[in-house]
Amino acid sequence: MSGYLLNRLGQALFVLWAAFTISFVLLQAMPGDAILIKFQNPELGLNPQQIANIRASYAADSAIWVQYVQTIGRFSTGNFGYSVQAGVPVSTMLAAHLPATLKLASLGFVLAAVLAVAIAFVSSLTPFAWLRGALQSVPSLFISIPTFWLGIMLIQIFSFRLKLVPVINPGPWQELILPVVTLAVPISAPLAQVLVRNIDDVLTRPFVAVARAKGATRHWVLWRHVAKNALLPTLTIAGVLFGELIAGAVVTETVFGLNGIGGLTERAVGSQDAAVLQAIVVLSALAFVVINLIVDLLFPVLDPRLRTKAGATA
Amino acid sequence: MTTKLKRLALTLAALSASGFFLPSAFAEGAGDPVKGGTLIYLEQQAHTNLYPPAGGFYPNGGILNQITDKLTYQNPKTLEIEPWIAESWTVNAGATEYTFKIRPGVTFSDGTPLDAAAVAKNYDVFGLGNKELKQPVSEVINNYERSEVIDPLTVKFYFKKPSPGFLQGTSVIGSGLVAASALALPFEQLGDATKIIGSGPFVVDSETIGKELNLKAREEYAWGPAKLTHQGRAYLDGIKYIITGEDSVRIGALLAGQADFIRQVQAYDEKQVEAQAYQIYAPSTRGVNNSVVFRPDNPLVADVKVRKALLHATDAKEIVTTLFSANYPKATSIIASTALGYRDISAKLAFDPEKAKALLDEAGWTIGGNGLRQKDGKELVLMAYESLPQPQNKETLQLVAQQWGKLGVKLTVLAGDSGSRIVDDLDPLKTPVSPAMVGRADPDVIKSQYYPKNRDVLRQKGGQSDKVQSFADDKLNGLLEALASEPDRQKRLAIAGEVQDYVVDQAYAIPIFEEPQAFAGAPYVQGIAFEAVGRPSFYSTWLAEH
Amino acid sequence: MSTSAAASPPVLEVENLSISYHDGIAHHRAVHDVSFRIEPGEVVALVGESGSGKTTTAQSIIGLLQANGRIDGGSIKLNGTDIARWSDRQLDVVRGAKISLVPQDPASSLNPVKTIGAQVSEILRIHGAASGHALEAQVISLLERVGLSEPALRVRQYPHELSGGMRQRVLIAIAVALKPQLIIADEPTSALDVTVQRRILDLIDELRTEFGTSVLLVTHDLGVAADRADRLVVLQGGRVQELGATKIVLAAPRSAYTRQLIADAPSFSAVARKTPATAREKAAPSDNDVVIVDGLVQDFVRPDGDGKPFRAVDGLSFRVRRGTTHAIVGESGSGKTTSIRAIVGFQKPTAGRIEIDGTDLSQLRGETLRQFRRKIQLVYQNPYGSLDPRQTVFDIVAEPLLNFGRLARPAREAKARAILSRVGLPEAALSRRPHALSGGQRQRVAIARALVLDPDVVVLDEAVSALDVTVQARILDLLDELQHDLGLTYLFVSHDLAVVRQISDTVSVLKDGRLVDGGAVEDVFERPGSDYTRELINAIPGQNRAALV
Amino acid sequence: MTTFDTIHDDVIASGRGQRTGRRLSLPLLMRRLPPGLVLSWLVLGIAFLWAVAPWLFTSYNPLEGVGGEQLRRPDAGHLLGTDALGRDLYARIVYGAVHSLAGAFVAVALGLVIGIGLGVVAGSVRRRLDDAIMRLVDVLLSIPPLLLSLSVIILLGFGTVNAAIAVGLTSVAGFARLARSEVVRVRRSDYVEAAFGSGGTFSAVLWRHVLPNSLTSVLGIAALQFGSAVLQISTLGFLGYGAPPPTPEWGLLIAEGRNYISTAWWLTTAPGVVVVLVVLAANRVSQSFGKVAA
Repeated sequence: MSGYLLNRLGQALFVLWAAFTISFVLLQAMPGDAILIKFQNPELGLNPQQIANIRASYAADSAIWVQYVQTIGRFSTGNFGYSVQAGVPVSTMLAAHLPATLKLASLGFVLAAVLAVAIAFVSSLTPFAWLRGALQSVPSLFISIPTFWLGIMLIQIFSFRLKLVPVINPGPWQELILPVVTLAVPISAPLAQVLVRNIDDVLTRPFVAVARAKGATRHWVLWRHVAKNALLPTLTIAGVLFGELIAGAVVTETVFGLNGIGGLTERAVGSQDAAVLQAIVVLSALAFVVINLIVDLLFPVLDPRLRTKAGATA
Repeated sequence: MTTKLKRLALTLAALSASGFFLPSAFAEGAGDPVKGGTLIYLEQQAHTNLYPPAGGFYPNGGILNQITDKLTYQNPKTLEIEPWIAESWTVNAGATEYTFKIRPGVTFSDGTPLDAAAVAKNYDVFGLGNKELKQPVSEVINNYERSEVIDPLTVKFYFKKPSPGFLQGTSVIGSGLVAASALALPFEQLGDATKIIGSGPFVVDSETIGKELNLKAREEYAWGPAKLTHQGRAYLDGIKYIITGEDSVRIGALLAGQADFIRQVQAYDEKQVEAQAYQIYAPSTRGVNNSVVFRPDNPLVADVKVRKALLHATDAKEIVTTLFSANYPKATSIIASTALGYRDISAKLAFDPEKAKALLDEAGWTIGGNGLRQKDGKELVLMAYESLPQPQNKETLQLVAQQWGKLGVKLTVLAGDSGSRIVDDLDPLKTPVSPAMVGRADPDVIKSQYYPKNRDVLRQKGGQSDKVQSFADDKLNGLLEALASEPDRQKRLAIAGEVQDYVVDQAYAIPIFEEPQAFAGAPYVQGIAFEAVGRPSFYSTWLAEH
Repeated sequence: MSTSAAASPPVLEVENLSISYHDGIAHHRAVHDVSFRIEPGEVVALVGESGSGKTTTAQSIIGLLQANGRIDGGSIKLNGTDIARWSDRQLDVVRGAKISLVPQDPASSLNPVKTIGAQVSEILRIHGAASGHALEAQVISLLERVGLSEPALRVRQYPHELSGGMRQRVLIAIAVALKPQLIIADEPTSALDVTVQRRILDLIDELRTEFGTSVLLVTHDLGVAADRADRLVVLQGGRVQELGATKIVLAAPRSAYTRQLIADAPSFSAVARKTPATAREKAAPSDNDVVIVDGLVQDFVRPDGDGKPFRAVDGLSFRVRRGTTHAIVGESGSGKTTSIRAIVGFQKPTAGRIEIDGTDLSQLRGETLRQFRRKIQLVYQNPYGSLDPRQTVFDIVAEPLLNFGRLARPAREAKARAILSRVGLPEAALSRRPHALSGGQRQRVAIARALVLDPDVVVLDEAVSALDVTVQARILDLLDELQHDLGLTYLFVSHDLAVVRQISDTVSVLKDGRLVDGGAVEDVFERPGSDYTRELINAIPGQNRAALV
Repeated sequence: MTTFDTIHDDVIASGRGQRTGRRLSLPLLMRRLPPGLVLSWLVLGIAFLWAVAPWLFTSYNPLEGVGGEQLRRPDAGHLLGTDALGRDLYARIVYGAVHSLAGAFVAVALGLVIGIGLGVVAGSVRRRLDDAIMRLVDVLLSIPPLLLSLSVIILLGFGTVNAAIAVGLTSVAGFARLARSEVVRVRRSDYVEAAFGSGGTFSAVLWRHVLPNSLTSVLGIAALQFGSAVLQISTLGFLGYGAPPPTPEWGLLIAEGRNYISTAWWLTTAPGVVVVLVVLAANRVSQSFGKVAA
């Protein structure tokens, strides 16, 4: 097992490194750079020479590979450098923006999961075909709505028309209601679809018939036999959903003006704030890797078949 | 000396006769001002940097105008320069020496005194910049040489050449006075509002970068502009700036009663705002009009005939009526009719497609097979980036493109990330056309716009861009320098007029409309004031019962 | 209907039962007016081949038809009350308590993520039969009763930790937990090895006699039915072909179909299907041996890495003479499949020598190996899985020729068509895809594909075990013909000794990767060289009847 | 000889038909089409026609505004009203189809081709390269897709095609994983071994058996991806990285219309609804693929 863990850690490190390198290359290849964007500004009226000086003062004029080595060196020591645009250390920016996103993302994910489970199980329990049909088409509808559009509509309807939740200067939890919904809707869709598929699949397995033959009601079978078997495979898409979660966070935070990593990303891309973007990429890559690792380690815990040595009985 | 001052005042007053008055902005509301309350102000963009000369950028100015005071105060109604931190001043005949008497007892919010030394320090930085700290020279100060502290409350500035614009320059947003501690910081750290120590009626309380900024009133504040009816502490307890990028959210929040005051109200939203008895404020920016400028270094638009043709092909009226409202008057010169030194040259700006066609034919551009004008193998296809800060600029450019299209000239409206945008914008070959505007209530504004060492919108050789091959217009630059240094008022205004004629004769720019800064406020928000160039001042603002 | 007129009312009485399935367009009748009854303590066998409607009938009795199934008519009387149209709610009380089910496939019939204990106790809890410590004790005693070792341990184990036989015992424990009046055993042993099968059937018999439960035994294996059932109901195409006391039906079958079934059931036909050469020479080694396996060893590294490798085949040696059939017999895990995969060259053996028609496999690499494949061909157990669902029958058969593309297109087609008709496929089938064929037809296609390259040796891996007996019989006939006409050598892998006895000349019996017995079929069957072989032979179902004839 | 086979023939074949909805013959499929699916195809069909022959659907010019006609409410003259420049919204949606659909198509095609390429190689070759490719895929997955596409757009410059490429790249990893798992599944099947057994060369088997059998479900997902590509492109438009004006790309219409939501709700709602419908249809169709393929 430990050997396996080491191997996985090795892979994780590789992924981090590769993600870092790719993003570094992308950022270097972009036209213009943070310094130009910030200082080539009519209000400042700096001439090319002055800008060149500034660039030098950021050590952004040395050879690419030198910068690469320096940056990777800094990152490995946890020093993410200085944001050109905001003029503050990246670490402080991340520290300032992370909590909001964590709150949003975790709540969003929970709500998504709840939605998905509700849709899947209600639709497979209901005796009415029409309700089943309706419920099962909900996920498709959910993925078909542009997130930002949903967000704007929610604001218009619930905040401005119905005046239910303020979006400007709301309470700490009020401010999360609409964003969380906005984020959860698109995430819940794939979850629900996978769940529905798995449930249908598990329902055809012989052990379900056996359970029914014991005299178990459909509810009993669904909760005590189908549920766990159907939920297990959905774990595997957790890693993929994470990406969706981030994309969703960017859009949601932009629409609602939340001060999270998503919004930060959006602004940082706009101003090509390399240091910030690099940090964000590495951060999310790390999260991605960790999540997948957790999922992999979780499987044996949840699925007895993976616990004992495989092929015990051929 | 004093006579000179009088004359100046008179001319200003005369000018402002044509000037425009804000609808109800100064009517001190219903009943007596109420103290207290926090104003919720929705900004479209986050501030970038609070180095005072960077105040030209509206989000920056909107904050600086509350937390800093200036030497002088330009009365938005009369455009007259009135005392503020400076109780009085004298200017020598050559406009090369300015002496200011500083009001006693003024302190920065960190307790340090705002005295002659502090003022001198500020202007040395604004006038000369600071290489080590990367602090650039202020665009409103020309020919600055040095300062001299005569006594604790008297400071004198010397100029290499006449700098008649300087007095007005001391009143503008870019000349806010800050404590030495702020000036000691390198430029990039001035993005942190909490580090900006001013003497203004409000002080920065807390800040969430990119999201929110809280100002609180400064209790001991007692040095507002002398001639204002309101004196002493600001009525408001504080101001909450919330960055709300989405237009629809800003306007919606205001009308839903979630916000008190917002910036950037699009023309198309004005109707419904007023429909609900909310107030639209559209102070003129009194500067260079919202226009389209050419980069003559690009061979396609090097020929004045082509530029003239395009000028006459542009129907500013259609643009204004289609996209904008009464708050956006059609341009009658390259600067606003409310601006100092304005000259009405609308005759030269007439929309005349026939003439345009003729000019293009004359210039040798003939309609080709695909309906585009061609000349020795080249097609007349121009590119321009939209300018995000300008109201509905994307739509404006699309309309211009439509109008030019009728002549067989293609204008491609580019969209791009800020990186490519800036890089391409420096290269006349990539962006032969560019939208442009700048606000400032002094003829110098024309210089800021066109002078190679300033904004250099025409992209001249030796200016902002090293990509320029050859183009340079010495006549224009000469005029601009004269404009910046002509001590005599009349002569100076005459030069201002001359420049306007010249720019339009050369068709360097196609002025479209006079750009206001559009704000909207809830009915109960009273006493909103604007400095001469349309940045709000909340010093006298109060919130009526609601 | 029934011959025995019983005083007490029958436990189950099915009358004119008709069931149909809806396939999205229309209803298709799967069961037509089926009627039979089960007296208390009686074992009735529903015998039939795939598609005979036997499983559908059984499902309808316990009220677990598929969602698209529907009872069109008739009645299902349990102790006189008709439950055919009861709602789920009503049936929930009956299921498990009065009628219970022993399912077909123990591997997938237990919830993989719940402990054995939980799944056994579940039925007791559902019907509130026991709780707390009593419950636990009862579960353990049940497991003990069905002959599971260390029941206390089993309770905490998960299905995958048990062997197939043990799982089936667990399922039986669940079925008998509430001493129901009727147990429906749906092919309870068809997925198990013969020896296990026998023990399981014995267990069911025991419990039946102990609890006086009646059993409805659903099976395709006439042999099993003959051994275990008091009365037979022979189904075909959803209709009852014959019904009566087992002995009578078997002794004097009235319907042609039943006769056919009996004739085709390997376990009944004492006569060998083929005309064997005399045992002596077959066993003796000679230069004419086309397959020579010598000390074959096959190791596998365990998936979880640690520990020493797992030895699947351990020193297997045998020789097969040209034109004869050699059978490799063994139960699951005996290493028979592993060894033949090595023989056809899909695996490099860990040790030992394999020689096919004079070529030593160990020498072969890449292209030479590919060329070698012309000599020896494999026919798989599952004809569905071994045919590409996207290819037409013709393409499938023509492909090998394409691989060794010497023949021109027309020649290729001609050959393919020839071989297809040779294996008895109608012209119409050529353009069909596998899913449109029956199991028998698919296996014929597979055989055609194997033969089209004129190999010397054909390896048949359980090639007929997935088929219905009647179909199986036809295929065996075909194989026999082909061997005669083409002088093929067969390597016949099977767990079914009855079949092996019919068709093979020589045989090797494997257990846990070792050769425990071998030689000419007669010798091995008459004078088994090991207890294991003996056990295997005794386990062959249908011997009562065989004895009876 | 084959009497009994043939007796069971139909029973089994049809039986398979009813229990697992396995690959049905075409006529059967046609009769079986549920209305929802028909509707979906209809939607996609119309969208496609818009893309190929927009002029058949509207007489208005999508790029030329009419002065004084701006921000008209939907009415008989302008089915969906007009935008700030007085351009007919319906016309812009119709003419925008080609941009959006082409964009989505390019995106999916790109992801599909590269993804399947990687996946098939990974799934069919021996372990080293397989591992390498899958690590690469992990890396792709680990970079937030939106961030990736934004930087790609910045690199390539703005425009429908570039946006499509940017979006397509983000789907590569997913396709690669799916393709690989499918290939691995198929490779384990008897018929592939049988193909080798009958002397098939690696490439021949790959081409004849592995690819056709493993790609069905991948294509099913592709249809799904098509929908989300439209959405992702529109999201780019929202973030200000969409096609340059006056391209009437759907995503851009939604994104730009949103500013008028409190004055002219239809500007963002109408294209929004169109996108939702098209994406819904795409999903529905992809599901039906899934069923047929399963």
